[in-house]
Amino acid sequence: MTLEYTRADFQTDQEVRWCPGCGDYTILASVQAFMADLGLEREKIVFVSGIGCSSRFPYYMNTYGMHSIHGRAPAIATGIAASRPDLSVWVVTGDGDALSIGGNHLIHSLRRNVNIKILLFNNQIYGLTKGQYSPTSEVGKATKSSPMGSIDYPFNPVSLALGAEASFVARTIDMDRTHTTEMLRRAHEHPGAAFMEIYQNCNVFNDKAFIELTGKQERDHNRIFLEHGKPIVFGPDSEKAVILDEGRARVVDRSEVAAEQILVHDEKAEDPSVAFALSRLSHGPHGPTPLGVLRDAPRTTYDGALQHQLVEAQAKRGPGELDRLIRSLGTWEVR
Amino acid sequence: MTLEYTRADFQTDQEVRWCPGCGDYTILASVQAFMADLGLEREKIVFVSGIGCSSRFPYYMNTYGMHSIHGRAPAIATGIAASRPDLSVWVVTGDGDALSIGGNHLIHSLRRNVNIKILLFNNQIYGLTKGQYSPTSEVGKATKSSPMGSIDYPFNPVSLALGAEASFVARTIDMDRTHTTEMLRRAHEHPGAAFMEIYQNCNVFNDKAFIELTGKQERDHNRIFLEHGKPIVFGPDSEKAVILDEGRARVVDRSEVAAEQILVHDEKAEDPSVAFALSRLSHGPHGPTPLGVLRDAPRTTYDGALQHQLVEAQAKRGPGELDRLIRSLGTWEVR
Amino acid sequence: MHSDERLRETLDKVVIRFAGDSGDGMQVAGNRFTDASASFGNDLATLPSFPAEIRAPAGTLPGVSSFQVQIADFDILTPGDEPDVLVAMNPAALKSNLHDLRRAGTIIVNTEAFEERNLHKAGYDSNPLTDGTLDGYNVIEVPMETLTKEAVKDSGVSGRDVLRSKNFFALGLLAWLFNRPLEPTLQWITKKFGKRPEVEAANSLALRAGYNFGFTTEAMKTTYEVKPAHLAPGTYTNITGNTALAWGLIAAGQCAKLPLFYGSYPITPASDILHELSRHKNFGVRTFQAEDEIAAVGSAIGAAFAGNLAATGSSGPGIALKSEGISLAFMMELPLIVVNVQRAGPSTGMPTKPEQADLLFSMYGRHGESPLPVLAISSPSDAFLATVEAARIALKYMTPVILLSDNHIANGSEPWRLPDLNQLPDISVPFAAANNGNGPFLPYYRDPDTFSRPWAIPGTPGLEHRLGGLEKEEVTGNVSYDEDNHQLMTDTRAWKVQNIANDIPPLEVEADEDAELLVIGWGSTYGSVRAAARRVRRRGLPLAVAHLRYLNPFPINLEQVLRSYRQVLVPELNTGQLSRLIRAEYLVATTGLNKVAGVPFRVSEIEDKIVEMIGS
Amino acid sequence: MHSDERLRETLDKVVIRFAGDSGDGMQVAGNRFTDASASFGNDLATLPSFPAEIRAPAGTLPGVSSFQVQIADFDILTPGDEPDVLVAMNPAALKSNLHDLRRAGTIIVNTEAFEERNLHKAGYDSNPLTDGTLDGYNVIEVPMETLTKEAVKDSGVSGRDVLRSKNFFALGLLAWLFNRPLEPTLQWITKKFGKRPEVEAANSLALRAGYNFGFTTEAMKTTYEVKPAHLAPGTYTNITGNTALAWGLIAAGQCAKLPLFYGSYPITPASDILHELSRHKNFGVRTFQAEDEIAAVGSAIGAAFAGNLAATGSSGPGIALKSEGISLAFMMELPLIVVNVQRAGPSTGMPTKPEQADLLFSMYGRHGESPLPVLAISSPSDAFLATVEAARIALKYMTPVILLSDNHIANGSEPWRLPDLNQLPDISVPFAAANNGNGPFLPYYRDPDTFSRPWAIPGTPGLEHRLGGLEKEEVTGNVSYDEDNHQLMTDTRAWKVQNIANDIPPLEVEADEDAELLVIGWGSTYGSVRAAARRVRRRGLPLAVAHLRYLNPFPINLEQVLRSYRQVLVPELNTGQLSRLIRAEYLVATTGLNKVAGVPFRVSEIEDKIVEMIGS
Ligand SMILES: Cc1ncc(C[n+]2csc(CCOP(=O)(O)OP(=O)(O)O)c2C)c(N)n1
Ligand SMILES: Cc1ncc(C[n+]2csc(CCOP(=O)(O)OP(=O)(O)O)c2C)c(N)n1
Ligand code: SF4
Ligand code: SF4
Ligand SMILES: [Mg+2]
Ligand SMILES: [Mg+2]
Repeated sequence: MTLEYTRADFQTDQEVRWCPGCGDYTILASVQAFMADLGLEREKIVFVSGIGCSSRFPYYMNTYGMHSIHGRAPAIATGIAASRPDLSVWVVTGDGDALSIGGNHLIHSLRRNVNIKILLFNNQIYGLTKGQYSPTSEVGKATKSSPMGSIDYPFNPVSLALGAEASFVARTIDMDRTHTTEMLRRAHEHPGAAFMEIYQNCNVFNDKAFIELTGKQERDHNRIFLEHGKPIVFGPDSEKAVILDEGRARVVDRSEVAAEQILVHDEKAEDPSVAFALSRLSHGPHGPTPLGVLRDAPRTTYDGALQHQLVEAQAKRGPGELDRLIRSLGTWEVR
Repeated sequence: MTLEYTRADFQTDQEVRWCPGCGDYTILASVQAFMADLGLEREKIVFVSGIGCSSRFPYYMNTYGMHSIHGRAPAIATGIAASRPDLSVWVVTGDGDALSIGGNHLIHSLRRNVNIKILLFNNQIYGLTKGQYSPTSEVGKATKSSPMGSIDYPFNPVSLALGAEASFVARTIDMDRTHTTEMLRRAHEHPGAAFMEIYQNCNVFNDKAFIELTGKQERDHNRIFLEHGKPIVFGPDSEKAVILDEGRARVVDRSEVAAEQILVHDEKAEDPSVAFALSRLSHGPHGPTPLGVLRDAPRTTYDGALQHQLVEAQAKRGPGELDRLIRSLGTWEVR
Repeated sequence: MHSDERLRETLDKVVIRFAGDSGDGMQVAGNRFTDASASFGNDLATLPSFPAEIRAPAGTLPGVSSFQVQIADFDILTPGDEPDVLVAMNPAALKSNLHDLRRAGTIIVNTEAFEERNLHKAGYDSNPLTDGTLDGYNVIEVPMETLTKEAVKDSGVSGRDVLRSKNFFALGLLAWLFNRPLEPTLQWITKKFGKRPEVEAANSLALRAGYNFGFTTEAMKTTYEVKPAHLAPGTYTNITGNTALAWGLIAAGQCAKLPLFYGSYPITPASDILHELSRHKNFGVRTFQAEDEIAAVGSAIGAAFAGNLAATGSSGPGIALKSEGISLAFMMELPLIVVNVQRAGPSTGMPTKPEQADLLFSMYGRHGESPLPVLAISSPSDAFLATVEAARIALKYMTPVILLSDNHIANGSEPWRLPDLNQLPDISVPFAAANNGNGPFLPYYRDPDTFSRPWAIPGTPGLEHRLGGLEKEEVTGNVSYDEDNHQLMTDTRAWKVQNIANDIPPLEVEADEDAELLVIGWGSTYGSVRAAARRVRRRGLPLAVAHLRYLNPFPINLEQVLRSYRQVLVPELNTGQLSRLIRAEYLVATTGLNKVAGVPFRVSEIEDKIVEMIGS
Repeated sequence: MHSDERLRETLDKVVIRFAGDSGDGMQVAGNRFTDASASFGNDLATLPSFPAEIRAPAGTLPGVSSFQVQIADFDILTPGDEPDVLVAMNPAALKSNLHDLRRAGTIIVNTEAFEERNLHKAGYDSNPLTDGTLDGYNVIEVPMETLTKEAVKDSGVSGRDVLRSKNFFALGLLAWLFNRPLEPTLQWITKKFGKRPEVEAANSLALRAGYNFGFTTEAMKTTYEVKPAHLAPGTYTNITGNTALAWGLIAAGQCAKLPLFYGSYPITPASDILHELSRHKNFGVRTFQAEDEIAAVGSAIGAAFAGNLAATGSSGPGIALKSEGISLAFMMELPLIVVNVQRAGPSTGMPTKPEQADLLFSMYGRHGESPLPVLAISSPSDAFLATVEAARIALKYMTPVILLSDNHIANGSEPWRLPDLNQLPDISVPFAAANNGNGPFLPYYRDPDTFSRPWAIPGTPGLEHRLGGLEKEEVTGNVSYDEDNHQLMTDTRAWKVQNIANDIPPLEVEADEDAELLVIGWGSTYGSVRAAARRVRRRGLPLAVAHLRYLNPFPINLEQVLRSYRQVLVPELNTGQLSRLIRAEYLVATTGLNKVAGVPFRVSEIEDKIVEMIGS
């Protein structure tokens, strides 16, 4: 059933409490508008988050929701999705929440391919705890807990997700509401776990971390929008291209290479190798950075398989009967 | 200082308690012999493990050791390595210990590049708890906890490690002591975190999981030994080769391709894309499976960087003086 | 078959322990003996003892596996303190079990295992069969390997596999010695090995050969008989605590008309609950083997939010990891059953051994003020109804509930008189269906009686709401940092749990008229306490006995009960945790009988203590 | 500068609260006022209050940030119950703080913030400045924005940034009102903003303008003076609990002659310890920001094994996650300091609010029998020595130690008389250097006095050994499943901790001769309890007061102290946790004064309770 909703239907009576200028506002607007547009019954939608600025999100979504504990949202969402295939389950998380304390649940929910949609708001900082470096902060970053610069080499969330057998991986950026909306739709349509990294500006503790992708000057030079079946070209005049060079993705001047040499994006590839190679184009992000759906290769979902086993078990053995169960180990009578 | 040791010097007075025929015995023998050969002072070596059959390992190594708690060995080893750069710190762990409960510490120690050597005994089962499926068990595996077959899609540990920014990734197999020894040496020589997957047969709960790599019939057809700088060929008569086909690794008949088409293994590549592509050749393992060093690309180590900051801080500000410290916020006198 | 003219002595009870190498099939032998005795009509109780978590090399002390069973013609309460009969399949089995045997007890030894190598592995310098070690015992030497080989030679089984049947040889011998019927075992063999006829044949042949060996040899002068017990009429099955608990969860799901969700990560000794539940998908049971205990409790919280009867189970180290999640469920006031099958701690401790040292941890193992209902199971068969009761409380009061079991209950077994399923309570609670407010739904608008908040599950139109771990405003459930609200919510949550005292039965006391001593226990000490009490009474000493199912809140009459006796004895397999709770709550002096040795109380330990106290 | 001829009243103490939007710089203003008062010689205590964890929109109630300081001419103990003066920078600040102000108190308002939009955001229907809300208060209306703009117009700062200096305007006004010198603040401004001369100029100009505004306007009839306090002679600094604790760790490392390792994961309100320590790498301090709290405690365990003074810190939810690791450290008997900066729970609770609800969690928050020493810090400056003492116990007894702080201590500040560093104890313990056995090294061969096991660190030849979480055999440390050994080790571990009672000072009691009531507290209630006691004594009522630094083991004289009084009052910011411990341990009746509202006690609450009890 598709319903007529407006964005307001997805707003709650709770005052939105992020710093003025925070990228979270933009993402919230995109998600609310997307949901209104999608027309899924509001009561069938669940937003689960952990702890962090980003994780306040559920309070502002007029759906079912849970602002849980730090890092555990994917595990909680797994319990919901595995037992309620009728629901649309979304996880909102941050780079600390998902990649630091919650890293294990993230990679396991991806490999299991549980039908949850994970929105990782990556601001490359711990916002809520007032600005320590995170697992996506760049080496050398000076923060409260790293006054001499961070010495932790950061994750590339897309690489990590691909290494963890994710069946859907996408990346977008807070400011680009159209693209964000498109990615949300794609995540929604993908059956199974969808991992979506959203670059999100924290203007208080890590302002302009994504300036290369958002700055008026830089952005057109650095946003590589991937489109399935299309050669990967970018730049203000589409003058740049991506090729595979001995298995590695490389940015070249389009003029330097033959048209056939340009990598044609295949998000459906079962083998994630090329998606992985693309993810290595940029770390941080610095310079040209792929945005869009890197991978969308459906396979059996966890909840689907579980449901299937329940049905099969019932078909084979009939619905469970308690009376038979408690006698199943053999009985004797005392008179 | 290199010392003269024999294998016996690394044995303890504790009776080794694995099931007869367990692959752990072979690995233990390889490690003890390797250590004796290496000649590092015994007291400079620390083995840290979690919980599992494999994790009993430290009890049998006459070095410093800790049989810690389930999944946490990489974190504990990080504390040792980060504070004691003079030690050689090894982690012994299982597929449950490292990839299930300990997944988060594993990926973080890899990305940080802490100078620890992680030996993951992968038997694709929970041995100690008597045979439940693990995060590396194949889909459909019937175990005590999955009587209708596991519905969890498994990790490929090498892919996961590469996705987690590992600077050294290798794979070997328990039965091949020579290769295991070589890999141990390489792990030891690599500055920083080394991740080494060892296929290990659990003859009680998951016998013959690696038969394709160990069976007399099959093994030569399926073991792809990687060597740096060499074209990747394998098979009883080296009749098979690996090529890159649009960024994906593919096995071909050597006769079908030109010699230059064969992929030349480059373990030093800074970009892990090709190593990742190689890791996708087999999942499980089934069919031709790469063994050897997939990646050995050193970068700054965590402990090195930390040490550097301590030295730099002292150089800049002099050794800490408590008296100055407690006055550093401004003082006043009361008389 | 019937016995020959040798002496046939009637006993009221006997304790038998099968001991051998982990590969010797002692658990099977013990279980078969148990089942045969059960269907014969004895009362019984069993205590298996596995080697510690890791497999030990064959023939060594850590490799010994044993199974103890007590059978009796009256209702017994424990697997017995001291075996009357020990079956020792090898030197290690003899060595590690001999000290438990009663004086002048019977030992059946597999003589052929007593050769040099095995003696050495067991740490014997000389052969105990010949060096006088066994003087004073009634030793029956049996060359079991030769006899088994001989017996099965036509079965089709060959090579080393032949010896695998020797546990059935031993079992046959015991069957003869105790006049047990062979049929149930033969049937079981057919059922179990029917698909491998040679194995079926070998085991059957060995069983009969053992029986016949007893019949024909002169080794034993007497056979024994334990008559059927006068148990309450009904249908019985023999059940372990883990199985009963798993079935209790399934039953609770049915009583609550909810699908069951069990999120868990394997751990000794709780794994079997996961195993058992995973076999019953046709009941709509969903099991989720999580990546760790944090995810296990997380998944269960999600499932509870989504409208399942949600449970999670583990043992000490895993429960520790669940602490933060349980605290979240407590704050969100979601129903959740948390099973803790206690094992000996701290840390990894002794995973295969029982202990009761997680009571205070259950009470206080969470940060902040977070009181939870805590229930304890007292015996294997008790696990079924105790679990249903835990579910009832969780659902009615919208709260996590801690359900305590332990290694002794989990793996021990006893006959269970099957309950009348029609008598199981209806524990269903309606989901919220209509908005209870004028504006948005009010998730913390409480029921005036139970103080429970409504359970509105996703999919219900108009009741969209958000829960979370931050302090909630009363009624609305919005985030609140208000001082008075925090005080109110803290008090309300505490009061809600305290109020459950009005919804549970008062503590029953089995008291003699002039009793001055109360013995009060909880959990798996039930059997040994009752058995000790029986013995004390047989001595003509008066006492009162009570057993707590509810550790939080306590039954409302507990204080009055405690104050009715001059002395209060609290036997516990810990350093005095229930004692501390009682003392803190009521300022009543208690005497602890405490043991932290990874083994249950011997009945005599409790008996002696009671007698000592009454005498004093 | 000196005051004009208007009234100059001398006060013995005054409580001032600065309140404004989080962006208004109230913490800076408060801290500057504090420092100026400190260097003037007043005693003081502060209580900052931050908005809840998330940034709230400007002008709203949740966005209010405040800073309270009490200054006095005698030694005070708390930041005060009721402010005498409230600086309210906007309507939200007024609304959320007005109810705390003492009757007829002074309110300094920034009138220009009281316009429609802000009033609405704060939830005011009409303007409180004009609708009578403030009747009975002494309201001083200041058009702070215009005045600040005017003042800084030549500074070089322009646009919206101009208004950023208005906190200095307010501060200048307060400086005039309380006759505080401007110099310390001016110096601080130069030091802090020297690199941005226009900001330096703006802030200095605003400060002076505020002062001059007071001087020239007719708004205030009286100025006040709080004379220097007669504090013990010495050098003082103003310090928060988190900083003192961090310094205490550094000091402990030096006293122990060990490098310090601190493994932690950020969490409110413990993060600042990590921040502070990470700044002092020149002391050889290694900080490790772990991926989670489990890794944090894990890394610290590794560091302890490797021979560091190892510590880990967190707050409730994070401590819950550390539970399993602490249990391992307990079993391996490694020295480890576990800092718990308590915040209001359960679950995420109210992260920025104080509470004392983790005492029982500290005692029993681990599976199995795992008693640990527990120490509590009683005030910000106390954190320094308390931490050194925690380290002493950890090292001497080879055990994890729980060190309790809370939000109130962590962020509150007070003057700290710098200790004589030469008087700090030598807490070093020698590493094991020689083999203590004939065969392999014996890691559980204990010291006969302390029952500590030897600390042999990697790198020491010949002492190679393995530790782990399985039960250990006494002496050898080998894995053991032996019954008697488990009992022995359980008892030994308990005894080792219990024995620390002989190595700590007896509880000091400040008792009046005919006192019949004992007030006993722990942790951050120290100040309010003492202040209440003072007031009660001023009424001529006798009482006894004691404060526990050691919660486990208790000081040996505690029982005798408790039994010396007819009544025992235990004020706690929880539902009665210390009470439960005392009752369970000694069967002594206690009366609890309990508050779980996320705020400290008001002195008057304790005073009233004492008076009520004495009267009864
Ligand atoms: C168990 C636990 N540990 C630590 C914290 C403190 N904490 C809350 S959010 C957070 C990190 C937030 O960073 P991120 O996930 O990137 O979210 P952001 O605020 O940047 O959106 C931390 C460390 C906590 N709430 N719970
Ligand atoms: C916190 C915790 N959870 C669960 C367990 C139980 N447990 C011990 S080992 C293990 C899995 C072992 O599997 P693996 O790491 O693959 O080791 P293997 O035995 O196969 O070598 C589990 C689940 C435990 N000891 N601690
Ligand atoms: S701290 Fe950063 S991420 Fe958090 S609300 Fe403010 S701007 Fe957004
Ligand atoms: S259970 Fe498997 S892994 Fe464990 S010791 Fe036995 S054979 Fe080895
Ligand atoms: Mg972030
Ligand atoms: Mg394994």
